[in-house]
Amino acid sequence: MTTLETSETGALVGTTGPRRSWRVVWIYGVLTVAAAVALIGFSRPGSATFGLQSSTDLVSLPPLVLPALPTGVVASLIAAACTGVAVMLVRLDRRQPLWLPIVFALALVVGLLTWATAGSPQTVPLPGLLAGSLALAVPLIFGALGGVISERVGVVNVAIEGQLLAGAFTAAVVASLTRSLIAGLIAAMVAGMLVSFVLAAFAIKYLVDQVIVGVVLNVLVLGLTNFLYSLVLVPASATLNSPPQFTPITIPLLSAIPVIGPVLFRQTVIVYLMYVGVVAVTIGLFRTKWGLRLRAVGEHPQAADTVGISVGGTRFWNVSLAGAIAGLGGAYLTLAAVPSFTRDVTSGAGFIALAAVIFGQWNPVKATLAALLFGFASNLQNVLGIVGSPVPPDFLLMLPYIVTIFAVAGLVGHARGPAAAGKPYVKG
Amino acid sequence: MKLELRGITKRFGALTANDHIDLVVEPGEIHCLLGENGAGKSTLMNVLYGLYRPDEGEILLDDEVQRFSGPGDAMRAGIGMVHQHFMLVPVFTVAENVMLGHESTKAGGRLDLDAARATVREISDRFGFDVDPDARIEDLPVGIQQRVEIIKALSRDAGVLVLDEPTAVLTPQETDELIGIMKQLRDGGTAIVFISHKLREVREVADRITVVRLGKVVGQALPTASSTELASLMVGRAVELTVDKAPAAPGADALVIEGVHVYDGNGVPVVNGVDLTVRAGEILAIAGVQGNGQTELTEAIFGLQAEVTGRILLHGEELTGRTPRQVLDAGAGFVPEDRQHDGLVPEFTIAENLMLDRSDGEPFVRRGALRLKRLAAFAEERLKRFDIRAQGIGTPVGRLSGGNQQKVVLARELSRDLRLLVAAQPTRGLDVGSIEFVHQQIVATRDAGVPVVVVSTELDEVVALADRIAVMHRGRVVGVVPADTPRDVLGLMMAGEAPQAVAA
Amino acid sequence: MTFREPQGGAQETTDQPVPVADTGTEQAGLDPQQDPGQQRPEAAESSARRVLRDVLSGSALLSVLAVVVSLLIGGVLIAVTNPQVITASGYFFARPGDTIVAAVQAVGSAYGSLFRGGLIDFSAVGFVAGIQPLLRSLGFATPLIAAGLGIAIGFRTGLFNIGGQGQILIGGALAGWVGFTLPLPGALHLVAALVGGLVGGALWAAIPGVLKARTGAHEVIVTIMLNYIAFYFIDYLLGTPVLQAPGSNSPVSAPTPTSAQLPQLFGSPVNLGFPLVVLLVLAAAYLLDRSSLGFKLRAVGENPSAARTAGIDVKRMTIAAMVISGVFVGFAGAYQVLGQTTSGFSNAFDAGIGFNAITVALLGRSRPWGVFWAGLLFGVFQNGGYTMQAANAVDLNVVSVVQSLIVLFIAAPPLVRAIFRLPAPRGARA
Amino acid sequence: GQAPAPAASGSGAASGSAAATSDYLPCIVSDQGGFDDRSFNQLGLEGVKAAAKDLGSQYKEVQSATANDYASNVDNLVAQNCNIIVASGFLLAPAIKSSATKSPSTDFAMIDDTSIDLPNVKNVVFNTNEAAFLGGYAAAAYSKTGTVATWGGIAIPPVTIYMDGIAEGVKYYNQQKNKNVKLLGWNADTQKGTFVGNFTDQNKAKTISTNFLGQNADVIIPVAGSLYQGAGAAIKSSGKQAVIEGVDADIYNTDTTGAKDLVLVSILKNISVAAQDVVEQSAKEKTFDNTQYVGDLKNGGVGLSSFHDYESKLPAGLTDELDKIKAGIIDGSISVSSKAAFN
Ligand SMILES: Nc1ncnc2c1ncn2[C@@H]1O[C@H](COP(=O)(O)OP(=O)(O)OP(=O)(O)O)[C@@H](O)[C@H]1O
Ligand SMILES: Nc1ncnc2c1ncn2[C@@H]1O[C@H](COP(=O)(O)OP(=O)(O)OP(=O)(O)O)[C@@H](O)[C@H]1O
Ligand SMILES: [Mg+2]
Ligand SMILES: [Mg+2]
Repeated sequence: MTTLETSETGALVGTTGPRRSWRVVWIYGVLTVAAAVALIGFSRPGSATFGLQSSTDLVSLPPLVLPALPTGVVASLIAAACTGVAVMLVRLDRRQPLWLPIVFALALVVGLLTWATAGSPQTVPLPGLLAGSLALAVPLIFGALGGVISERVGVVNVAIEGQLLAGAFTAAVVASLTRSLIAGLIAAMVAGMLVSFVLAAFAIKYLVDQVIVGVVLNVLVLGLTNFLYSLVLVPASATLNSPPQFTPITIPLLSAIPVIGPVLFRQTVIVYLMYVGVVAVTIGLFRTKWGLRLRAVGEHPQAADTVGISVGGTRFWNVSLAGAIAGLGGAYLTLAAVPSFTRDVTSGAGFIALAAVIFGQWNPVKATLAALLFGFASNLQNVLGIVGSPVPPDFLLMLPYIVTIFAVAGLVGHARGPAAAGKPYVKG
Repeated sequence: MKLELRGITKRFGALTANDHIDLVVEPGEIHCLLGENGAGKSTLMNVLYGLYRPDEGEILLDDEVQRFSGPGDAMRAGIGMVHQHFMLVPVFTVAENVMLGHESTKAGGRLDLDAARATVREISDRFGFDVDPDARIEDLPVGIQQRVEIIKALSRDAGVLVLDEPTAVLTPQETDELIGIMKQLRDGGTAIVFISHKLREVREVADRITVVRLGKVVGQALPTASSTELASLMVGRAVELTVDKAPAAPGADALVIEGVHVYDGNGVPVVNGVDLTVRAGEILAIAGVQGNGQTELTEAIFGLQAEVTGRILLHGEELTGRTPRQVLDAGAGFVPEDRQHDGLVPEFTIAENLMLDRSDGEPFVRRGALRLKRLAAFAEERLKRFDIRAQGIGTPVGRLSGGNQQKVVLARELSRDLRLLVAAQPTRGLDVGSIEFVHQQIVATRDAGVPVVVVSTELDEVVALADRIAVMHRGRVVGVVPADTPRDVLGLMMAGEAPQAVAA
Repeated sequence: MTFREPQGGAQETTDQPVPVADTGTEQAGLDPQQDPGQQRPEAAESSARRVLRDVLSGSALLSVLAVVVSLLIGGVLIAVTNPQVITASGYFFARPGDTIVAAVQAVGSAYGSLFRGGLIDFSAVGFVAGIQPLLRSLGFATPLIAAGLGIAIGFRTGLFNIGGQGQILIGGALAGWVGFTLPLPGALHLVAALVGGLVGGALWAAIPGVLKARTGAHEVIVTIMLNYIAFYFIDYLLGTPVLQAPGSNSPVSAPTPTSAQLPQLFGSPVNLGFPLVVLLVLAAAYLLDRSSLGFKLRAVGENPSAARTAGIDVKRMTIAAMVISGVFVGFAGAYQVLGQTTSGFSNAFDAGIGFNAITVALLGRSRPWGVFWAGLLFGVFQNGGYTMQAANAVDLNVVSVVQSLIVLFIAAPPLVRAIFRLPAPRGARA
Repeated sequence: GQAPAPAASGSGAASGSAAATSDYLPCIVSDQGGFDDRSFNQLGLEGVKAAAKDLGSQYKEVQSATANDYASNVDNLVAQNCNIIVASGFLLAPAIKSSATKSPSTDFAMIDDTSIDLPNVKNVVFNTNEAAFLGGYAAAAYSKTGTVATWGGIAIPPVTIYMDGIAEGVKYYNQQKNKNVKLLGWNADTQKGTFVGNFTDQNKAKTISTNFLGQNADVIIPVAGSLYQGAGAAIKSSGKQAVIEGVDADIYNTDTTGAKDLVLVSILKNISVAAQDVVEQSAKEKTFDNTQYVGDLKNGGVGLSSFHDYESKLPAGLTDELDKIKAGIIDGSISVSSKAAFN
């Protein structure tokens, strides 16, 4: 017994059984074995070519040619090594560092890509793969930022889809009418905010279950935009649904960084706004008075109330802000991606964003990473389809969703949200 | 600062929680409010603090009438309050909690955490607290959390300080320290309103005492009044303050705990090799400062801890590795420490809560179906026998007062054929009348030949109930001593000194 | 110790001075027990006034008014997009009356069609013919009720099952597959297909349940993802001989064999699905209110840690709740294939029921009979909407707008009271 | 003005002309894509409208939002005493089948499906692969990079039949010219390719197109209704010299989103013409003729649109070659095939 006391934190290794979860290790193990079987056991002949250069790069990089079998072996070995490290860390009772799943995932992705495209005459354009991932992630990230703010202040936001859709619709109409992109952006924010107002008013003033309001708002906005699209926009699309479009702006030095430079820094204003948004929300939430109060209200509204913070007001305005941010995500769809609104143009992005919020553990940076992971998996599916993969399209289309489930079940596990999220606050 | 309340009336629907209450607290005075559960003390303080708007009456500070539209106004006017239920954000650090609501900022609205840390340190030093400004609240023991609440109130230079049952969760030492601080503040000219159910400390600290019953002031008393006098003034009848119990007639060893370790999520041992034996028909009280492994030990008995090693035997039957269900089925009854969190489902009715741990088979379930009539009859009987004050068995438990909630838990646990009873903090936050009742029930259980474990941080309770006392410190049993061990010895043991060393 | 009559307020509180109502679902919905009045003697009020006051603040009236407000707002949408109204508004300032008349006519006749198509057709000859629309509405209500019950059971256990779509798809497809491939005799065929549907829904719902219990993965994420996976999976199967109609090259299944179809009752538009769903309501009510399992599910939903302390296996209950939820939702899937789209289904036969069921469950306050009435209401609107579209050229989306507004307004009685300047219920807290 | 054009509002459902001279009532029901899909639903509606105008009759349109709506929408149109109901899309086939069985006096035109064999149902299908063959050939001929691409909304026969035709057209070009133009996004042998997974996600459509542009494709043929806008946007933001081909309608004429100048040509599926013909024919003739209509190059049911702005930029002789191929397909000397084709 005395020996057991010697260490405060972790010397009791192995003597009394496991205390940390082996779940991560299991996931690593299963994936490693699966990868080894596929990449080595069912190895395909030939090699895969990865393009590192996007057409407008200044420096030219030769494409990377990876032979399938050796790459499969190396990828499997790296995956096995990661699994080994994970086992060791669990036995040593240490925290799993963030780089481990990243290295692991990279090895698997490279292995998978090489396997799937081996022998294909097509090159896998890495910058294109990444740029597409980002493009698919942008509305998700805006939606997730809105979700994080809203839930952090204690209002469960199931209405992200509605906020995105309202933003997309309004941005298209207002920008078409005014011929001004800025007006479109502002209108999208206002529209997202209006959806939020309803959420906030019903949830905060009338104490209606926040999930009800969120679910219903999605239906309401979808119905309204469909209705207005058919009856108002389609007949007058030249005036009401032909907005100008944001053009990418190249940032001089940064965009010259190989591979990721053009991906990140040859983007439209909305995407730059998104970078700013992620940084600002992160700093704001954790470093400023605004964030402190916001989080206090979401964690313990009574405590906030007793120090003179207006719970209702804080919730109301921050939920509105969340709507405005999500609205920008909608504007991306109709002002940057494609210059027009079409029926249900969000196609469920809001729900994926909601998943990213939870997956990202209510942290803006992690939620952004979750959205990027989703975007990457989606675009990986696209690219695999393009370079010709042996998998039926329907199964490729499932890829991002399956990846998300694996990630959530395997790596994130139980996530604790803001303590008071979803609970209406009633003062005595 | 002088505080005066004039004719404060506060109604909740048909109920008048405060009925024309007058109260004057002079600067440099500690004024105690006494009253049974639900008398209206907290309500009055919430009115004072701007949380509730009074229906009638006015609040005066230094003879000026105040208009509070919210706690913000009250704080600005110089009122500080330590709430009955801590108002701290668990995931924030001490400094963040202290600065919340009056944050100092640097350029760009960024928090000036250094300033907040300095404030925390400055107040800590002034009163000899040992509080790390960067510790997260949820990692701190309640005693320290209590200090954070006080620091929070003081950081705003409160001229009137309200302490609503601040000692309910403190150890004797911590209570003594708090009393010292209150006296320090009083001597500095602060007007203090102090609410407590513990007559001993009220008499020790009060300059004046006001007793409230049924929302009305029923009398003033001086600290020189005896506990018995105060108690009967509060409740309106004579109260037995000491537990009337015959000497124990212990039988065979019933609960045997051998070399038990409990590890937390990080693999740190929180119970560290505990050996204990409880005999049938005896009460073993486990004393100790909150957070020294008592909670985990009781949870380990009931299969509620994930990582337990060692052996726990009940009448020779192995309990380790069993599920909570199996332990309950083995005849163990459990009064958990946090009744609202672990003991009750607040949204459920009294009746439903009374069958909560017998949701699987007889008597309330047959072939998968609830037997509601039988449950109703049972609940009615329990309601009467345990004197649970409620509209009926269909009342949601969340609407009951704390004392009545506790009675529901007891009524449930004591209605089975017990072979073991474990009661953790059975009277936390209860008034003297309720305490009397709960203690009687526990003693009656012992007298029926059941081995009883009572975990309490309350020395009064430990001394009143125990046949033997085990003191825990840092996950270990410091020693097992007879019930008549002097308080100061117990106090030292709670601080970790072995009994021989103490005796020597 | 004193005893004071506990107050039956709308919010339950713990013993904190600042109460927090934490089950929002309790706040809203079609429950007759809403806003229980409090027993404060109101000596000053005359009894007649009191009765009036009770009626005006009653929840039945509020629900009706909520529907009225929503229809009014929907009416605005109908009016402003009606060609006659637009024409008339062209000369609004010359003859404003025309615009108003046109608007009233447009909205009136649209809602006339809604009523005629969804509830009762007074122009039809005879009672039986008159209630045909209502009977047809029951057909649309059936899957909404079944799936709504499933979602509601999830809610009561503290789980948010957004996966109705996937569970309907998998359940329905399995029901269909059993129907196509197991040529059982007589009623057995139908029973087997139905069971297939329930099993399919249960299996698909079990995945998030098991993942949540084993790994803590949030059911909201997992169910959303499984919706997409189910959709693409069924899409894939519809392109293979497993589900695709033989000889067809469209991703549409063969018709459901007649013996596996839910039979029509007495030649009416109602099929066996409706009585079955009534049984499901009874089953759900029994489960939640009368059974030991339901008791444990609710305990876990309200306070998992107390449930655990009381010996209830929270993880098992989580899985059980999802599986049971999936069984109910799976019935909706089976109904779609065996009773609704019996002439062959495509990959979208879930028809949005998975999502609408969430609204239905919420509107019904997660109480079985509440869900029943909410589902019925939605069925009537949906069915009436078709007639409104065919007869009055009103876009179907108006119906979904009106439906969502109804949910919002019913959920917020104070708002409806404010709109109609109704008195607050007696004894409500100031 | 005069007859307040009902569809001036583009309404989800409208009834036509107040000044009706014929009491024949043609109706149309959309599938879940809705009438503003810039694709077959829209074309079907246009056909019905045109027929109604010719006949001097009213018409009715109802739109479906989910699969649950089909049967009710159809039944409601029957109840509105429609004489003929045009069903837009194979998804409606099951509903039409049961409704047509129940109401033998109502006639139906079932577009894109051949599964129903009833006296009052006329199947209207299109061998779009014949026209797509031309489109594929034109794309291959136009491409300067030697790479062309196609992608679809969802892998359903009305979509993949285009992709099959395109693949054959490209292959034919390579054979004829001894070139090696690559087609990305569809493999006719394995029937595997690139799909968005729905018909609504413009952002994904754009990303997919960007990927193809990254593979140097300079002709993109999106087979996904209004999602062609995503392809157009991808080309514009890439700044590359690439073009798109439209499908179903001539999107050069229908586009309002600024993608017009990118439209090389459109592969036409003349649903509107077919729908109009079927309606008018059945209105004029006393007996309903249920013989299947197969739109192909020969009867003009499918075809290639004009090259509009690109007329002048085409490789020399392309239009003649296309004419020759068209004749070859019509007379059978060039054989086309698709797993999704009818006949
Ligand atoms: N928010 C509320 N709504 C309705 N009634 C309330 C509310 N808060 C308190 N009450 C009523 O006011 C009475 C006084 O409650 P209060 O909390 O002030 O008692 P207390 O004297 O502080 O009791 P304790 O000693 O247990 O803290 C209670 O009996 C209760 O009925
Ligand atoms: N929101 C409420 N609505 C109706 N009655 C309530 C409400 N809150 C409390 N009560 C009633 O108030 C009485 C006392 O409640 P209170 O919360 O003040 O308990 P308490 O005596 O202070 O308990 P504790 O000492 O544990 O704090 C009980 O009779 C309870 O039924
Ligand atoms: Mg109190
Ligand atoms: Mg109290």
